[in-house]
Amino acid sequence: MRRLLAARAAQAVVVVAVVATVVFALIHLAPGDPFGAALESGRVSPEVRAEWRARYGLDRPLAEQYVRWIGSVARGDLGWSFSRNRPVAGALASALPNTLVLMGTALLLSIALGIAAAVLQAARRGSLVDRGSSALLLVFYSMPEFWLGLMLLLAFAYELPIFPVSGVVDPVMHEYMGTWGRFVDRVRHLALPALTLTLLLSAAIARHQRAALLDVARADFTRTARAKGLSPRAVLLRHALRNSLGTTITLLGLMFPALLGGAVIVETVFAWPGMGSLATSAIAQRDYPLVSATAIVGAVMTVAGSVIADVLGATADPRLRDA
Amino acid sequence: MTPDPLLDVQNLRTTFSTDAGPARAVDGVSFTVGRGETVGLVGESGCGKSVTALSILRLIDGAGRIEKDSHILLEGRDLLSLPEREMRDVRGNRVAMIWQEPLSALNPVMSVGDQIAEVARVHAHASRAEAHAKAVEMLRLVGIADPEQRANEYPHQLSGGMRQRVVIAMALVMSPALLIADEPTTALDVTIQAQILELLAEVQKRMGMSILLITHDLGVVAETASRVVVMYAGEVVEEAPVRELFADAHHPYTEGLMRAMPRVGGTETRLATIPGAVPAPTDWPHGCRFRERCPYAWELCEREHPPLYQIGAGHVSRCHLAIEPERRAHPHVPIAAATGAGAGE
Amino acid sequence: MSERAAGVRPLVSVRDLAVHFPVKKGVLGRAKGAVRAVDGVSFDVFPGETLALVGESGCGKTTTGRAVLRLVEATAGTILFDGTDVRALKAEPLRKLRRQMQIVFQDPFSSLNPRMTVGATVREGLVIHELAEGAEADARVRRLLEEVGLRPDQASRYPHELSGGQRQRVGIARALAVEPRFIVCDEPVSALDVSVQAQVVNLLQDLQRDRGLAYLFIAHDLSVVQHVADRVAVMYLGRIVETAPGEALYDEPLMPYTQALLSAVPVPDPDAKRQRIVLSGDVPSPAAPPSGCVFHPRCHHPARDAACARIVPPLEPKGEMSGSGKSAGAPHLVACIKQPPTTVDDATQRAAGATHPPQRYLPVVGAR
Amino acid sequence: MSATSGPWSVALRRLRRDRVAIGAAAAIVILALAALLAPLIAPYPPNAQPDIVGMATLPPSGAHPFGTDVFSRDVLTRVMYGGRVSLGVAVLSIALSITIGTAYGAVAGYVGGATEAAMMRLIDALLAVPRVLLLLLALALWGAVGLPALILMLGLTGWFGTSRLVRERVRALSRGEFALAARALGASHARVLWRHVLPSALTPVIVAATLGIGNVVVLEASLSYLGIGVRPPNASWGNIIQEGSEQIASGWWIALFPGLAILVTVVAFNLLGDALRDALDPRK
Amino acid sequence: GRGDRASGSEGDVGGTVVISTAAEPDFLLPPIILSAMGKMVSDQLFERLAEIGPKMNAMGDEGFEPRLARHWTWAPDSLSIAFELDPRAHWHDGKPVRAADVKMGFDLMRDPKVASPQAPNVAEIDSVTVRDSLTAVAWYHRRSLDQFFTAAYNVIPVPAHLLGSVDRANLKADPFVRNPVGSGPFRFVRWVPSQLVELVADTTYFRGRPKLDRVVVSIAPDPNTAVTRLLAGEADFIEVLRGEQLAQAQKDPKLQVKQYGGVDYAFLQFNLRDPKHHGRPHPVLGDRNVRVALAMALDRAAIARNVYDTLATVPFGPAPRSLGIADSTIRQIPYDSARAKRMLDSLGWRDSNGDGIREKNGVPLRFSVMVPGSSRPRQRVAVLIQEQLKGVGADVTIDQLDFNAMIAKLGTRSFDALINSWHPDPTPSSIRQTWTSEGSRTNDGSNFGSYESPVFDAQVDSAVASHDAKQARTLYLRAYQTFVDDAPAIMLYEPNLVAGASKRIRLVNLRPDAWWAGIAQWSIPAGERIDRDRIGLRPAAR
Ligand SMILES: Nc1ncnc2c1ncn2[C@@H]1O[C@H](COP(=O)(O)OP(=O)(O)OP(=O)(O)O)[C@@H](O)[C@H]1O
Ligand SMILES: Nc1ncnc2c1ncn2[C@@H]1O[C@H](COP(=O)(O)OP(=O)(O)OP(=O)(O)O)[C@@H](O)[C@H]1O
Ligand SMILES: [Mg+2]
Ligand SMILES: [Mg+2]
Repeated sequence: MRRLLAARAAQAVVVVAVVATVVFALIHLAPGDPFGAALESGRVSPEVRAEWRARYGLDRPLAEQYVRWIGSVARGDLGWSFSRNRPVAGALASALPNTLVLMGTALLLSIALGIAAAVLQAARRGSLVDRGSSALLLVFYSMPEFWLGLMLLLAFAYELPIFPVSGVVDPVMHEYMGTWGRFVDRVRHLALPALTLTLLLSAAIARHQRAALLDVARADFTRTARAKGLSPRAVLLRHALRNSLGTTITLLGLMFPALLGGAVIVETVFAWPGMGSLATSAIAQRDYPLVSATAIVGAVMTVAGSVIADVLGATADPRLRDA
Repeated sequence: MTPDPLLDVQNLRTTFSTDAGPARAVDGVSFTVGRGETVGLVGESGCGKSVTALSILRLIDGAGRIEKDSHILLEGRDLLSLPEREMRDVRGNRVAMIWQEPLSALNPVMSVGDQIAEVARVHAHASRAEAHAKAVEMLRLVGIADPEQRANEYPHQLSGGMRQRVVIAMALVMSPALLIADEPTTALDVTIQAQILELLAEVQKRMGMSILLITHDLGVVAETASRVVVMYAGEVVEEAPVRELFADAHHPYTEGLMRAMPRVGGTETRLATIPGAVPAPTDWPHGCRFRERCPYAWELCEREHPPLYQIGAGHVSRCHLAIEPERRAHPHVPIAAATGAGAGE
Repeated sequence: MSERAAGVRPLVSVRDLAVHFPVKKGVLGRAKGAVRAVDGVSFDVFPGETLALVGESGCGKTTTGRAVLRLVEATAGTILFDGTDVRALKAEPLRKLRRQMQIVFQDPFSSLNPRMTVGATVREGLVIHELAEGAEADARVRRLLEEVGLRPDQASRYPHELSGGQRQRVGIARALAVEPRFIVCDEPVSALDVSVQAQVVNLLQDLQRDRGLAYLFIAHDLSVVQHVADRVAVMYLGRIVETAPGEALYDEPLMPYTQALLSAVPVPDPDAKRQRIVLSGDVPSPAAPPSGCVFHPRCHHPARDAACARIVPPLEPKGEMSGSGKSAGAPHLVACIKQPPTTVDDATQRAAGATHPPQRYLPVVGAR
Repeated sequence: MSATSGPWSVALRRLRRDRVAIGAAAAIVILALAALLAPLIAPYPPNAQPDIVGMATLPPSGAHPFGTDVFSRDVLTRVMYGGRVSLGVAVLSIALSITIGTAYGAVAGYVGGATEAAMMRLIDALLAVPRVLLLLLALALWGAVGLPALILMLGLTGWFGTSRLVRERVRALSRGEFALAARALGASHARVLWRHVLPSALTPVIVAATLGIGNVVVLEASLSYLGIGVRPPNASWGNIIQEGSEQIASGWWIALFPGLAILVTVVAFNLLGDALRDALDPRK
Repeated sequence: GRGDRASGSEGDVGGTVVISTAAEPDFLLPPIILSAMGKMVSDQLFERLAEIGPKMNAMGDEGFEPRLARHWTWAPDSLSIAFELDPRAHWHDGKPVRAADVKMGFDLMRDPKVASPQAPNVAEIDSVTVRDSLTAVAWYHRRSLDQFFTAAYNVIPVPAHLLGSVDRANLKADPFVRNPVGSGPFRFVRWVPSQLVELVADTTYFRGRPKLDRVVVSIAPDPNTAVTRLLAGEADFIEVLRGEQLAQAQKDPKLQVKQYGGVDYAFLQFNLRDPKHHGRPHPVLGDRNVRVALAMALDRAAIARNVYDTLATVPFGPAPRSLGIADSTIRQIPYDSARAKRMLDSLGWRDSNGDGIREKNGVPLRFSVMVPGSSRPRQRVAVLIQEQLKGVGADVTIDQLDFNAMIAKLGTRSFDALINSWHPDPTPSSIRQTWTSEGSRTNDGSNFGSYESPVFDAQVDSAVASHDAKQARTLYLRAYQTFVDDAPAIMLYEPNLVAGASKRIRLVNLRPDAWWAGIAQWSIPAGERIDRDRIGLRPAAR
C-alpha cells in the first residue's frame, strides 16, 4: 500500500507538471492579453498598459515567464489574479470549498443511489423494475448536463419556486440567519446543482455497477456461494456486491475528470461560485495566473481522486494491496 | 446398486436454450450413489457431467431448465420439488460441491477463513467466533499448516494446492452426506493431484460421506471410485463396478476410451483412437449417438436409439451389441473416420 | 553433451540456457530481482528424434521451448540450430530460419487468430516465406489440411466452428506449411480429451515418420510422453534434473523428483497395487529458488542431508549408456549427489555438512 | 452454419435479433437521413428570415411544426440542418480520435518497455485534465474557430481513453499465442501488428466509438451552450438550444426540439453501443 | 456616536435593496476604478466635489449641485478654480474631509506609478494645491468648456490620512482598495468576491442619512442569472431588462419597470482601410458609395424592433439623443433595397457568375463582421444584417469573437467590419476619441475604422472649441450630417434602457448615464417591507 501511494505521488508530480506546461503553452500561444478589456473604454493609454504588463512580467520572453512561473508554483506561490485583484490562492480558497461541497455531495448521493439502483436491478434482472429503471437512468445518462440543469431550474425554481435559482447561500440574508437557518439555506441552494450532478452520475454508476454485478454473477465463486446454501440476497450483497465494488471504485477514479468537467458546466448553469465558474471567468478575462492555477488544482484534484479510488479499491480488493 | 441409495437421479433432463436452438445437455440421465460410496462420472468434455452435477444442486440458471419429469431423490426426498428455501438448506449442508478451478471458485475479496466460516454461519447459525474457530479447525483438517494465520489470508496468497484444500474444507464444514467433486484435480499438477486425492480418501474414511467424482481421467477413476458411470452426449452409456468396467467394458465408447489412453508402463507403440468428436448438444444424432464414431455400428444403430441393456450385476450398457454380441468380432472403419467428419458442424 | 552414434550431429543443441524475467517493482519500475524461469539448461535434439521435456506447471518448459525459437530472448547460453548460432542472428536471417523451426501450442483456441479462416491461417506461412501463391498455394493448403486429417472444404471455417482436436490439427498444419525440420510441441494435447488426444498424438508421430521431423515435445503428462518420446528430460524449477532414454527413465528413475512424479500418475487399473510417493508442499517460487539442489526441501531420498542444501548437483551420468532405436547410446544423466555414482566426492559432501553417504535409492513406483 | 461466419457476421446476426438494437439503429438512420437530406427535404431554407418583426418566435403550427425562432426561421428546418453539424462533428471527431488513439495505443502496447511506460504516463496526465476545461481553454482563448478547427479540437482531446483501451488490448494480444505463432512463422512485426493484433484489438474500440459519438454530441452541445462551440449562423443542436434557452418562457419550443434530438441521438447510440458490445462478447 | 436606531420606524427610512448584476467591481478606490460596477459602488461610498445636475449639462458649472464642496470660485483668468469644502463632511472613520484629500485624489490619478486609467480624464488639470485645510485649488493648462466638469466630477477626494503611506506602485494590492473608507452616504461593510458587496447607510452623513438601511450588490455570473434573481425575488433591482425578460417582468405583479433613456448607441462600423495593407483603402468598404448602398439595404427599424421591440430607436447620428444635440434635422439614408441594388449595379458590382454574390474586377462583395461573443443583442443583430445584406448580393460572414480576441484585432486594425457600441461621457466632445482622425492615428485610439475626413475633423474641432453652447450645437449637427453622408459606420440603434425593480422600491433619479445616481434617495415604505428589509443597521453576524 505504501508503495502504491509513493508511486502515485510520483505520478501526481508528473501529471501536474505536464498539465501546467500544456496550460501555459495554450494560454500564451493564444491571442489577446489580460488587459484587452481595459481598451474598451478607450481611456487606457499605451503607457499604462505597458506599465501593467511590465508589472506582471508579461513583457519578458516566454521562456523566462515559464521558468519563473513554474518556479513560483513549485514554491507554492500561485501569483496574483488580475481579474479578481487578489492573490490567486485567495480566489481558489473561496471557490474550492464550494466545488468540493458540490462534488462531494453529488458523489456520495450518486454512489448510494447508483449502487442501490444497480442492486435492485441485478436482483430483479429482466423484470419491469429492472428495465424501467434502466431506461430511465439511460435517459438521464444521455442528457447534456446543462440541459438537465436547465430543466430542473425551469421546474423547481421558476414554475414551482421551491429552490433558489443560484448561488451557495442567500447572499443577503445568510449572514443574518441562525445556525439552523443557515444550514437550511445552504441545503436549499445545494439541492438543484447537486441533484443535477447526482442524476447524471448515479445513472453512470448504476449502469456500470449493474453490468459489473451481472458479470460477477456469472463468476465461479458466486456459484460456490450458492452451492454453500446462501440466499440470493446474501450472494448478491456479501459476494457479488463487494467484488464488483472494486471496478466501480476504479470507474469513479477514472470518471473524476469527467465529473469535474460536469461540475464546471453545472456550476455555470446554477451560478455556483466554485472552481468551474472561476475557471470559465478566468479564461474569459485572460487571467493567466488564475487560469493556470485552476487547471493545476483540477489536475491535483483528479490525481487525488484517483489515489483515493486506488486506496479504496485496494481496501475492497486485497489482490490490489499486494500489487 | 444399493437398495436404499443416498442419491437417486432418475431421468434427469436439463436443457439450455441457445442461439442454435435448445441444447439437451443432459438427456435422461439416471444413476444412484450409495451411502459412503464413491461413484466416478466420466466422459468427454461437453458430455454433460458438470450440468448433471449442477442440476443435482439445482444451480442451473439463466438459459437452463430442468425438465418436469426428472427426479433427484436425496435420502428419499425429491430435491426438484423442494421449495427454494428448503433447497438452500440442502446446499452446502447435506450436499456440498468442489470445483475444478480452485482460484475462480473462491471469492477473491474475502479471506479464506471467512469463506469457510460463512457455511457454519448459514447452516449451523454459529456465532462469528464459533464460525471462525470452525474455519480454523477445517483448515487444519485439510492439512493446511498454520491454519490460524492462513484463515486470514486471501485466495491469491495461496498456492493452487492449498486453494483446493480450502475449497474442500469449505465443503466439509457441515459433514455433508454427499460430496460432488467436479474434476477436482484437473487444474493441478500430478504431484498435487496425488495430495488432493489422498486427502479426499482420508476425509471420506473419516466422515463416511459419499462422493460423486466427476473426471475425465480414467486413471483417477480407477484409483478412487468403486462404481463408474460413463456419459456420452448427454446420456449414460455404461455403468459398472470399477473392476468390471476396466476388465470388461461393454460399450464401444468405453472400450475406445480405454484403448486410446496412453499408460505409463504401457507397451503400445501406437495409440488406438476414436475418430471424430462429440456431436453438439443442439442436434444429437438420432438412433445411437455414438454411431458415427463406432466401429461396430450397423443399421439398427441408426434406426433405434439403444436402451440401457443389463449386461451383468450392476453393469448396464446403452449398446445394441448387447443383443447381437457376435458383431463385436467384425469391426469396420467408423463413418467419422471415413469421411473425416468432425464435430461442431 | 552426448556423443552418440558417431557422425550424427544434433539438429538443435542448447547449452547453459538461462531465461530470467525481471520482476518490476517500485516507483520507476526498476527491476528488483528476477524470476529464474530457466536456469542453466542444456540438451540436444537429434534429427528425427523426439525429446520430451516434462515437469510440473511453472518449471520453465514453455519458456525453454520459446527461448529455443527466440520467441523469448534468453538471458544466457547458446542455442545452435544445425550449427547456426540462433541467439546471434539478426532480424532478417532469424525470420528466414524460422522456416525450419516451428511451434505448436497447448491451447488450440487461443493460438489461432479468431478472425482468420483455417485456410488463411495455414496459408500465412506460405505467403510470408513466398513459398507459393495463388492457385498453387490453395492446392498446398488443401494438401496440408488433408495431411492433418481435415477436409479441404473446411478451409473456409473459422476456429470457433471447429472442435478442439480439429483446431489443434489446424495449428499443426500451420506449422507444417513452411516445411520445418524441427517443431516445438508445447503441450499439444494437454487441452484435449483422451479420444482426441490419441488422434493428435498419432498424427504427430505419423508426421515425424513421414517427414523426418525432430520434436521438442513439452508435456506434463508422463503417460503421453512415454508414447512419443525417444528421450525424456525432467525439469524442476528451471533446471533439468534428469534425462534419459524413455525406457530407462520409466524403468529406473533415479532422481527422487522423477520418482515422485512417476508414482503420482494415476494408473487406470483398479487392481494395481503400488507405493505412491506423495510429496509434501508446493513447488517453490522460481523468483526465490532453494539453494543447492532445488528439490531438496521436498526430497524423500533417505540420504538427504545438509549437503543437498549447499551443493548444486551436476547433471551427470549414472550407469551405462542405454536406450534402443533412435535413442540408442544416449546416457542417463541425473542431478543428484546422493544417487551414486557421483562426481561430488565424499570429502566435498562432508565438507558441505553431509551426514549420509550417497546411497542407491529406487522405490518401486511403476505399475508394471 | 454458412461459410461466412467470422466474428463480425456473428455479431451482425445477433444484432438483427435484438429489437432494442434495431430500434436504436433505426432512430440513428432516421436522424442521419433527416440531416443528410436536409437540403432536399427541409421545408424552408435554413437561414431565411421571412419577417423578422411579424413572424419571430411563433409557436408550433401546421406551417412550422417546431415553431419559429427569434429570427422568424423555421425550427424544424434548423434542427435538420443542425443535425448535419452535430452528427457530422461527432462522427468526424470520433473518427479522428479513434485513429490517433489506435495508432498511439498500438505503438505503446506493441513496443512495450520504457517507451510504453513514458507514453502511458503522458496519457495519464492528459486524462487528468477535464476535457471540458481543456476545450474551454483552447476554444475560448482562440476565439473564433471554424467547424474544421472544432472537429480537430474535439478529435485531439478525445483519443486518450481510446489509446489506453487499444494499448491494453494490443499488449495482451501481441503477447498472446496467435501473435506468437505468427512471429514463429517468420511474420514481421508490422505484419503481426496489422494482420493479427489490430483487427482483434479494434472490437472494443468500435464499441467505445459508438458510445463516444453520443458523448461528443453532448459535448459539442455543452460547448455551444457555453457559447464557444459551433458559431452562428451555422446551426447545431447545441447552439439552437443556446438561442432557445434565452427564450425558454416565451419560446420553449426553440430549445425543446433540438434537446429532444440530442436525447434521442445519445440514447440511441448508447443502446446501439451496448447491443454491439453484447453481440461481440464471445462469452455469450 | 452613531446611533443604532431601530430603522423602519420613521416612515420611509429603512429597508434593503439588492441590486442584481452580472459584473463585479474591480476596485473600490476611485482613481484606479475601470469597471462600471466599481464606479457604481464607489459613487455610493465616495462623494464628489459637486454633482452634475439633472439636465446633464457638462459645459461650465451651470446646474452643478454642491457636494463635498460647499461652493467654488473661478479665478479671473478661468485657469484655476478654488473649491471650498463643507466642514461637516467627514470620512466614515470619523476624520473630517480636508483639502489634502482632494489633492490626494488627483495625485493618485496622475502618478505614473499608479498607472491610473482615469489619468486621461484629468489631463487638462495641471495640478491641485491646498490653499488651506478646507480649500483646494485646481489649476488648468488651458480654458475649455468642460473644465469645471473635469475637476468636480472626475477628481474624487480620497482619505489622505489612510492613503498617505501606501505603496503607490502596488496600490491595487493594498487592502484599502477592497476595504475602503469613504465619505459618501453609504459606508462599506463587506465584499465577498464574485458574490456580493454590501453597503450600509451612514447615519451620520453630513447631508442627511440615506433612506435605505442597506444596499447589497449581488453578483451573478452571467446576465441571465442576474435577471433571474430579480424575477425570483432574490434581488430588487436590475439596471437593464430587455426582450423576453422585460415582458416577463411586466407581467409580474411584484415588479415594476422603468425607462430611463441611456447614452449607448450601437452601429455597424466599417474599416475603411485594407486590413492587410494599411496604406490602401479597403477593397470593398473603402468606397463611400458602397457603404451608402449597404446602409440603404438595411431595414434598421425592423432590426431594432426585432432585438429591442419598442425599446430602441434608430439614432440620428454618432451621438445619443440624451445628449440633446442630434435631432431629426439630420438627413438619413433611407431603407430601399431596390435602390441599393441599382446603386451597386451602377457602381460595377454585379453578380456575373450567378452565385448570388456581386463582384467587381474579380473581387467579391464580401466582408466579415466581428461581434463579441459576450453580447447577445449584437450577435442577433449580426445574423439579421447578414441575411438582409445577402438580399442585395453582399456576402457577410460573422466573426464571433471572444472579447479579448476582438480587442486584439481592433488594435491592429485587422478586420473588415464590426458591430460595436459606445457608452460616451455626458459631453459631446468625446466624439473626438471615437470618430476623428485623432482617434484613428494612435494605436489605442478608438476610431478603429480609420475614418479620416478633414471636413468632419474641422467641424468637430470648431464645435469643441466653441464657447457658446448654441453655436456649438449647430457645429455639432453639421459634423453629424457629414458623418451620416460618409457612412463610415451605419448607426443601428440606441436602446432605451429599462430598469426592473421590486414594486416596494420608490425609484428616484435614474440618470441615463448613471442609474445609481439617486440610490441615496430611494426608499421602501414601511408597509411594504419584507424580511430582508428588517435587518436594520445591525452588522453581519461575522
Ligand atoms: N449455461 C449454458 N448455456 C448453454 N449451454 C450450456 C450451458 N452450460 C452447459 N452447456 C452445454 O451443455 C453441454 C454439457 O456441458 P458440461 O459442462 O456439463 O460438460 P462437461 O461434461 O462437464 O464437460 P467438461 O469436461 O468440459 O467440463 C455442453 O455442450 C455445453 O455447451
Ligand atoms: N513473461 C514472463 N514474465 C515473468 N515471468 C514469467 C514470464 N513467463 C513465464 N514466467 C515465469 O517463469 C516460470 C516458468 O514459466 P513457464 O511458462 O515456462 O512454465 P511451464 O513449465 O511451461 O508451466 P506450464 O506447465 O504451466 O505451462 C513461471 O514461474 C512463470 O511464472
Ligand atoms: Mg465440466
Ligand atoms: Mg507451459
